Amino acid sequence: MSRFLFTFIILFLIWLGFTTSLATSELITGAVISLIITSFVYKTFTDYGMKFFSPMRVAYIIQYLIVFLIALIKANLDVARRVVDPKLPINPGIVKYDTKLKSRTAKVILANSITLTPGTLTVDIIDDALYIHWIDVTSKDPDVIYREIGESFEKILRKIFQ
Amino acid sequence: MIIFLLSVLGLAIIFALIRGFKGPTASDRIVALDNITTIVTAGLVLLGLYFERYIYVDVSLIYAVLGFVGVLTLARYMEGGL
Amino acid sequence: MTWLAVLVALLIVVMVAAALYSVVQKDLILAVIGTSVISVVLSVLFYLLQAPDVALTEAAIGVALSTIIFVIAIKKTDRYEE
Amino acid sequence: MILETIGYIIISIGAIFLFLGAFGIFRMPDIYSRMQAGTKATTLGAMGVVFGVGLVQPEWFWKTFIIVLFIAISNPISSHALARGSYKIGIKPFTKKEGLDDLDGVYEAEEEK
Repeated sequence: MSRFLFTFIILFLIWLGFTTSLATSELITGAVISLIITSFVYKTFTDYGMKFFSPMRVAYIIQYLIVFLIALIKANLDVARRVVDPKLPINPGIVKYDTKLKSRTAKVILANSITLTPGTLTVDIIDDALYIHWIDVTSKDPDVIYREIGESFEKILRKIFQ
Repeated sequence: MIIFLLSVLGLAIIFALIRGFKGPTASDRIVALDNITTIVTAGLVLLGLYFERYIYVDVSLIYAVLGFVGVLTLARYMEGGL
Repeated sequence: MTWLAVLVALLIVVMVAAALYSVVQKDLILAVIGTSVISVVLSVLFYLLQAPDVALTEAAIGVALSTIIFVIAIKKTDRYEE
Repeated sequence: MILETIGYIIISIGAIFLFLGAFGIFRMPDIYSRMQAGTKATTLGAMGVVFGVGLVQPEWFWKTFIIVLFIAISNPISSHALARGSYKIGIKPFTKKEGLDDLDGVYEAEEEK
């Protein structure tokens, strides 16, 4: 039941964003369509349900977004520097990164975040290992890889999805 | 001002198109296509600002929602799935 | 007004080039990428000629649907033309 | 007025990043590095341009916000799928030294299992 409500709320918010109007007819149509879609997909849409909206989690999500935005801007300055430099200072390679996260949703979010942060691109996820293309491989030591690439994300994600 | 920004985006699309025509493998061309779609998404919003018509933003919304489906299909084909 | 005419002319040149590319190409996946580029450019053209509703439809069908159908057809037959 | 100026500044930054992304695709030596430049720079660039337009025209803000959200979600997914597909059809990454490719042979081992 709680999963049902969660899916419905998310879908209805997306509908509001698409139409951007508060007319009664639009709201009723949106509610009906969201209900129909929800009744089909709520079992696969989420594993968590309404308890996802607890205040602690919301605070962590906001913290995550801030960390992510800072990393995104840093990533872009990094890419800009490498692209403009006439010598093209890159040393690419694919490294293995072991994640400690268990939840599937958390792994997907981690992979997407890693793709958008400095110098890294997720190539594949096999079980608990993420294979990451790193544009400037400084070390092959797993601890260094863990610290440099994803530690700041993983700490917050573990708190959100525990 | 907007026209200058649009010409910057046009230059970007031209670079991506050169990679699309040149790129040695099919993957390079798909990357170029993906980037052209994203740049067009941004450019259409900018054009909507120039003409000052709200309905024009909807086209960009369609690109943002559906633009990656084509690339995803091509990628799945290359990998042998689908 | 003049820059709009120049932009439309440039877009038509790109569209014709992409169409020729996808006709000449022997590798059909590359031809599909060519048609994708055509539909992106075509939808920008519709947009510039003040028809946002047509541009919306072209974006949805050209980018997502026709690419998927072509790729499925190639999957069922052969990738390379003789 | 202030909002408009900030909006135009953000749009300009976004346009510059979009240009750099396309330039990176043009310059980098192999497909994975190209994808790096392409994905990161174009994602922030497009987000910046669209968000800036939302600031210049405040009544468009919610729709532009939805566009930004979808760009941020969908762009990494498509590049991830593309990277995986390219590796599976056997495009090796460009490396300056030997032994920097940890994914080498992993798929074959998976097949045998």
